[in-house]
Amino acid sequence: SDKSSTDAGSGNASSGTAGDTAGQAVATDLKYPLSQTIPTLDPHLSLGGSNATVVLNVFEGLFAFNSKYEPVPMLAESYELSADGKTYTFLLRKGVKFHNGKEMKAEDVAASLNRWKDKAARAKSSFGDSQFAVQDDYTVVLNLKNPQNDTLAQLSHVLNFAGIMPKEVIDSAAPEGVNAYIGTGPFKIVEWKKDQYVHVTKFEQYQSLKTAADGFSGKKEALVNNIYFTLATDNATRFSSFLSKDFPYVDVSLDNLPKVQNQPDVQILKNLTTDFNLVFNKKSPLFSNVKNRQAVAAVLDADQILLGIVSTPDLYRLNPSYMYKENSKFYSEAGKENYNQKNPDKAKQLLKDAGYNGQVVTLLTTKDTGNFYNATLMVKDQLEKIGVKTKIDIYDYATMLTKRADPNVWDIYVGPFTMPSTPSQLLYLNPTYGFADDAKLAELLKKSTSAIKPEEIKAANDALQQYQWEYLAAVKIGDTYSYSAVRKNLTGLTLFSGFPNLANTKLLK
Amino acid sequence: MPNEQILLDIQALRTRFYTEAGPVAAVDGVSFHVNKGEILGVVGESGCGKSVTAQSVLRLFDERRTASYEGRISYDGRDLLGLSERQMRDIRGNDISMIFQDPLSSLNPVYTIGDQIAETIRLHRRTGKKEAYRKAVDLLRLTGIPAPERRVGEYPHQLSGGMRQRVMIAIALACEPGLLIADEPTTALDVTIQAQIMELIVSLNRKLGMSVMLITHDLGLVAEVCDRVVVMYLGQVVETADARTLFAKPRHPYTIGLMQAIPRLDGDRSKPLKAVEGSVPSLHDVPGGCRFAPRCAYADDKCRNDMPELTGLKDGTAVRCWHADHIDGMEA
Amino acid sequence: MTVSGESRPVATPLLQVNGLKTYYTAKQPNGFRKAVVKAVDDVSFRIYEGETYGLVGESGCGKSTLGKTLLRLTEPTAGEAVYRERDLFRLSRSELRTLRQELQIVFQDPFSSLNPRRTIGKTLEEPLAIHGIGTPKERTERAFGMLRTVGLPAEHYYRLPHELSGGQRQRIGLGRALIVNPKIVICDEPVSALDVIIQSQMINLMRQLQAELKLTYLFIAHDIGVVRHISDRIGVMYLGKIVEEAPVDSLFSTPLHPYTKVLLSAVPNPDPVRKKERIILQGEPPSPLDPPAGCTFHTRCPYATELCRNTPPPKREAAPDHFVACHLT
Amino acid sequence: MTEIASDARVAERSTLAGSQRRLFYRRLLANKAAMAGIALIVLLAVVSLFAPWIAARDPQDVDIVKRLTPPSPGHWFGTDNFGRDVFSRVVYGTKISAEVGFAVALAVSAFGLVIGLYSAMYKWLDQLLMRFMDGLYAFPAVLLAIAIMAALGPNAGNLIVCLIVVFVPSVARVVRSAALVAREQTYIEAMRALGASHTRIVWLHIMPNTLSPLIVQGSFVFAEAIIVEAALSFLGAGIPAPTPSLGNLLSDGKMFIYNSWWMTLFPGLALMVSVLAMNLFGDGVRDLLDPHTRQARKGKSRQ
Amino acid sequence: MGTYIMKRLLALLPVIVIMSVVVFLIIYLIPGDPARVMLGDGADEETIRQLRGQMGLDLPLVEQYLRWVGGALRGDLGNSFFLKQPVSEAIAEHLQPTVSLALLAELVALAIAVPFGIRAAVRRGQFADKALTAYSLLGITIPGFLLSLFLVLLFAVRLRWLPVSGYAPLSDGLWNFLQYLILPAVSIGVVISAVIARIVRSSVLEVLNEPYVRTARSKGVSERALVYKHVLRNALIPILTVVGGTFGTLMAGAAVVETIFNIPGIGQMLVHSVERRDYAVIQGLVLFIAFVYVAVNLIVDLLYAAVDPRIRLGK
Ligand SMILES: Nc1ncnc2c1ncn2[C@@H]1O[C@H](COP(=O)(O)OP(=O)(O)OP(=O)(O)O)[C@@H](O)[C@H]1O
Ligand SMILES: Nc1ncnc2c1ncn2[C@@H]1O[C@H](COP(=O)(O)OP(=O)(O)OP(=O)(O)O)[C@@H](O)[C@H]1O
Ligand SMILES: [Mg+2]
Ligand SMILES: [Mg+2]
Repeated sequence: SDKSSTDAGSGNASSGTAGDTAGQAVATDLKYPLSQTIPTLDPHLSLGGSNATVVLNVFEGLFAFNSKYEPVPMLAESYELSADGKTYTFLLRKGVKFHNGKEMKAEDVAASLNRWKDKAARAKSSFGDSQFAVQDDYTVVLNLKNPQNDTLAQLSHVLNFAGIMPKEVIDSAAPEGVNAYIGTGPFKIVEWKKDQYVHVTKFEQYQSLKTAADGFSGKKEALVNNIYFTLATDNATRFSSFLSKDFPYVDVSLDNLPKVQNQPDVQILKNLTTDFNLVFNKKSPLFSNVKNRQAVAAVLDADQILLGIVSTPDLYRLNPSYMYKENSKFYSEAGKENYNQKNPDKAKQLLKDAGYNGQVVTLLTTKDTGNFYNATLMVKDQLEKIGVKTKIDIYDYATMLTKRADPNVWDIYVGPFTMPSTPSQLLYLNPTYGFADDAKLAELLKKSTSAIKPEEIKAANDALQQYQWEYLAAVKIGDTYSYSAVRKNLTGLTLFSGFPNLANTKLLK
Repeated sequence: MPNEQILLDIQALRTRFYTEAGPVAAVDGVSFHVNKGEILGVVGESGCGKSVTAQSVLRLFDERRTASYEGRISYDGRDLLGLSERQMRDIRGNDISMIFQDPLSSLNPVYTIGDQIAETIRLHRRTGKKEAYRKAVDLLRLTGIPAPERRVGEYPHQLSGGMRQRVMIAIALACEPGLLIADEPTTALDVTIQAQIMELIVSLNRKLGMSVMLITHDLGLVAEVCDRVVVMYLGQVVETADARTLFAKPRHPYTIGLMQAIPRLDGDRSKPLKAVEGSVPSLHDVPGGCRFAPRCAYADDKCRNDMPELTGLKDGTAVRCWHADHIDGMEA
Repeated sequence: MTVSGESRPVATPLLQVNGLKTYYTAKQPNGFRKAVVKAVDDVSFRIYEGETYGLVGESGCGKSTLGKTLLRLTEPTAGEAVYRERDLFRLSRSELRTLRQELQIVFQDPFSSLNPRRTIGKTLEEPLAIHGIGTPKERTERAFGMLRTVGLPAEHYYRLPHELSGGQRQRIGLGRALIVNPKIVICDEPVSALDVIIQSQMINLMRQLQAELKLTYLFIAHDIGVVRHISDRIGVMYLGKIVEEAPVDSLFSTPLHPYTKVLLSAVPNPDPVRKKERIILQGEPPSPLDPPAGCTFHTRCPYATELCRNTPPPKREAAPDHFVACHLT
Repeated sequence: MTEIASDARVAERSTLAGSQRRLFYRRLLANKAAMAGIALIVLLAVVSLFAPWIAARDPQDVDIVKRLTPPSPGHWFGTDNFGRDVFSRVVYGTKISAEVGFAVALAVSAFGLVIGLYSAMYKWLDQLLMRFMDGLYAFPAVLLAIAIMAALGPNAGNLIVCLIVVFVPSVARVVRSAALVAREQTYIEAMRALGASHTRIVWLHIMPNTLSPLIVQGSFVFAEAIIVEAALSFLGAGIPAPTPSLGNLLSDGKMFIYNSWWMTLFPGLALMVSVLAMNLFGDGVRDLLDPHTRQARKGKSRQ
Repeated sequence: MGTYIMKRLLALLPVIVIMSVVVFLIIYLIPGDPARVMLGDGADEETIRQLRGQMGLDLPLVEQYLRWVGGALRGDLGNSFFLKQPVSEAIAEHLQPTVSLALLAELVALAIAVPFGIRAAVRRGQFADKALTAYSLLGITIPGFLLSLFLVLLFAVRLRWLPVSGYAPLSDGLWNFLQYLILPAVSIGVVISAVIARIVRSSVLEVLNEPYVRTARSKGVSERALVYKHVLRNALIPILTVVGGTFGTLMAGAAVVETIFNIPGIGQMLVHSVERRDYAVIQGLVLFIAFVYVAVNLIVDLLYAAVDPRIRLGK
């Protein structure tokens, strides 16, 4: 809608290019805002948000996403997949140095990935007991029980990131995380002042790929010497700091947008950030009955809910698929007739059939972060319009997490989900998250990940999504964007689902 | 008539307070004078306006908000009511100083007594700190405080009541004032201490020639130390006289009542005390006519309707009573 | 005066106090050691029915403590107080409660001794309510009656204390004590706060009521003139001890203790012609925290000897009914 | 001296009491602050009682199409980001905040009164209770709020419990110190001399003396409870949304403060008015009670 | 004096015992699990269980408490899993910013409140008095975030006089240190000054009626010296009490302002620790706050004695 903003439908947004500024004086230090506290910098435990902002610039995996969510080799030179799709052989790049100066070898990779696989729920459910094994110094082998078409995506995904660390670090790790943060990325950690800032500095011995930079893949060159990831939890403070040129980048709320929108030295970026889903508690008395779930799906008006979340039509899009459109491998429109139905009559009928008689539906949410609450409020409103009694239980984030793990205290949870890239990463298809308990669903999920050929994948994925729209583990609501602002003297910044790739980023004076 | 002898001359002083229920004249047309070197006693029942008169002399009430003064107060020929606040400050503590009834609450609890004495000296005399302190010690010695060098550094609460009152006197004497107003200086003290303090005041009056206006309701005290006496009732002077004359022949019925109310050591115990009946009316509800009429045994219609003036008699006594001539105070 | 000193029958006393001691423990100013204030130290005396026993002494000598101890408002440290054959200090709570009707007190401060928020009527009725005497209507009647007795107009029933003058309040204080028909009234400086005219009214009233109601007073004051006027016998207190005790006339005609002499000479005489010789005491009263050894008065006594400094003087009967504790008499 | 209570004199009773009352009213009327406070409290009471009639719309009615519209005849105070009518939300928010404030002030006064009175009366109890109060006082309110809300469930009732715990220590202290002063008054000793029971002394004679500081402190707690609720709303531990408390409205408004100022301004004003009302009232009460005590003091200095 | 201080500190023991039990019970009551927070949304249940075991959360409550008390008695408040450092060390680190901020805020508050309150008292009922009423009401009601926002926009964004947020320790130079603290100190100071100014007003009014003020006036003391020398010092005790109280409250109560201005202080630490259920830190902080509270009271009492010679400690 506005010319100054760069629409990055792909989930990527970039500011300027690094090339056209040669000759200008550059700053050596950069301050980058963090909006939430960081519990840990252990990449395997990292949960997105502020963690990923730092972690993705310090650690690297065997693969990395490009802007189209395609896994591209990063620390892997190449890989081979056996014909049965069960054995992956990863060849590692040679001469890659850890921040401690040691060269990365297969033993490091195997140790890292085996630990990661145990820590990340999504990896565990994909790989089960399969182990990454050292074949020789530069070769790691993974033997799977079944084919897993999401293997590379899992290795690239930014949450519970499969970063490679030295074996010693892995071996000495405690349950609460590794004791040293040593990766292979273009920046190395100098100091982590808890709850204040993370100071990283250019890693001089970084071995960059020569391929073009794209998303988190390709060439990475540290163009600033120091980055201070600075915690500023207050919206207004972050924004004021941007206005006073303290931060060259900031997330911009709708309310703040006009203040930066037409500034000549500010570029507005629009990032695809999250998709919203309504998750049922399939063990709750009400929503163990699929009819009730269908009733909810029938009444939802996605436009209104999304508008309620972001307050402007510019910042959302409808999307019937559990995957982003950009994710060509898994995007599917199967079952879309059940999306955004806006059909109260049908809903009422379904409720009647299911024997609903005024039980209170508990909506679990938090106001601490994200737009959980806005979305929940809109859903509540729509449910009440068809005569469903509702109650919103708001807790702080920590309490909310614990409550959500308890099947007895909630019915519906509406929340944002960060960048699913394969169906196996959809938390709500997981029995622990919303307590889905359906053999067919599990079967279809398995099929969709074990298919190998693109047509098979497509067919399996269509079937999975079709069934989900009937089983309704969750209801997809839509995708949302957010604005951020970048000073034009900050060039080459790449944002991927809101996470910055600060390599190749240059700050002009 | 300008008189060499007169130090303080109060003419028709009227001090009004702004209260919630309207303005009240706590002092209403008071006239009397203090001669040089004399001790003048001001007596009267509680609430009759003794303290207000005294504080009006120094203009201690806040004229912006609390009170207004009318009439004339001249000190050594200067009209005090016409002075500016700054000029008035030079008078206070310097020409006229005052000591109050309650020695504990009248001293600032957070400063040493030395500080408080020295402060007065330095306000009115150009002296250094050390000098002022030395003077403070001298003053304490003068008032008979033992070991003044040690006491000077102590705080009021460390002293007994009698000593505190001595400190008050030392402060008052700091600048050798011409007039000392002592507002019930011994009421809060024990009889034995009371005697010590009065002894001190009298000796200072003798030694320094300083005039004293002694406010009290203890007629016994007045009889012992005062040269002349002013008797007040409900904001007015009802009688002024030479002390001997007053005690020998009180004229005003109120003065008579006052004298009879005191249990004398030589009085007859078997008879009840002679007490004036009733109590002082409120200032908001002042009787027309003679103010004492409602409680007066001699009152007639004239008394109830017309206010008598303070009239001078031959022996220098002045009385505010229609029946002054035919009342013999000691008859009762 | 109902019963004069001389015509007193040899009857048993109404109240007999023997060896009463009341000590307070106070923290010492500088440290943590507890110090003992001997506020009342071995005091014995008797009060006979219908008489007024006056107690004088300077501030802090223990007069109020003595009064309060008799009423058990302060617990005694030792001694006994026999009232109608019962030791007041050994009564149980409930016995004490009933006996309280017979022993009442009037306080010095007319301003803080009445609850500023309760009307006069309520204040007067309260003692009756506490002891469950009469119906509410009867209590109201008695309150009106008591107002009349103490010489106040009935309209005062509806007033609050701050609407009364000091003298009027003190009458209420007296009324509150009298409404339960006490035998003994302890008057703790009931007129000290009043000015002379009101004071004389009050003294007259108290004497009149004593005659009408057959009261016995323990009258505490520091003004020896007042005490003389109302008392039959007088005790002079100094630093927790009674130093001299005698019928009024005897005490005034022949004071024996030096302190009594000082007290008598300190009273100003309203007669400018007959100025009298004053004994002016030097020095300050000693602290009860640290009383002098020997005779407690020796530090200020003009006649003190070595004996006085070392040995506490015993109490002895110098003349009939005239007791004194001094080595020099 | 022994006048007889004639009927005429007794009849003065009504006129006397009447003139007393008239004097009180005169003083009250002359006290502009107290009058303004009372007027505002009446306004608050009216708003609270008649909220459903004053607010034309349901404060929770979402109309997303009309979101963030500025004040207009249809929506006097504009709408919020969900298209809810800000006027209705402010009306209900004021009602709820006032209710919370009132409930807290009342309960805190009651607890504070009992605790304060009895710790002033008994030394051993004093040690126990005051140490406990010290602990509570030092306890961080945020932690307490999150704990209570999370443990007992997020609702207004539990928030009130939390605020009560937060404020009881300060009120108990005020009552205690007033009671300690009262306890030393001679008339309390007089009551003991008369054989009055402790209960009688505490409740009939000491308690009334603590009332005026208690009222002042209570009105302060009322105001402070509203403010603390607002602060807790920022941390997500206030009255749980979507219930429109003033705190919730303010924390919603913060997100849109530049462009939709009405979302902050009106609840902010409502907050100020509520707090102002109680502060003025408290000050007024103190002033009203003041002349009385001053009179008594002046009298005393006369002795 | 020394014994007095010891005694006061000993009196702290029961408070601490009560607080520690209460805080343990509360932690037991609050849902939420540090392991889950640390490991996040996508965490594996097995890992969560392991981590809980590591954190000692699977032990019975009483045992957890006794362990902790055992440590605390030896001066060991435990370690934070999130901060990866001993709790006492973490508290020490966050102390300087908070104490500096609190001191500066009190300074700002006093600088406003004392002259203002005195003027209002002396000019009772006149303009200054009414202005004070208005000011204090505004100060009490204005939401802290609004004031901070306004100050930041004006002084940091528009005028560029001061940085928006952050903190520099005193070792970085005085101006560096101050520039970060000025705005937050003003935001807090204004609110506190509203409270203090009222106390100043009322206690000065009270003292103005004292007889010794009349004595001073009768000595010829000027109005100014009267108020600043004779009245203020006597009026100081209630003022000190309030200052001490607000100072104690600021220890944990400045969380909002600390967050807005990004000051790594105790308040922010507490909020973060509660958010992520960092039990060791919460317990340590609560104890610490109680201690500070008592210490501040003690200091206030010592100041009482310094201000007023009548007050003797130990009584
Ligand atoms: N500031 C004031 N405002 C209003 N009325 C006052 C003020 N000061 C004194 N009064 C009134 O003026 C009258 C005279 O008071 P004053 O203090 O002069 O009496 P007094 O003769 O000194 O009595 P006492 O012997 O009790 O000291 C009293 O009725 C008193 O109430
Ligand atoms: N509760 C108490 N605790 C400690 N010491 C006390 C207590 N009450 C009184 N005292 C001390 O006991 C001594 C006697 O006090 P008391 O009040 O009996 O004296 P008093 O003769 O009535 O004096 P006054 O004439 O001033 O009323 C004084 O030194 C006083 O300080
Ligand atoms: Mg006077
Ligand atoms: Mg006494």
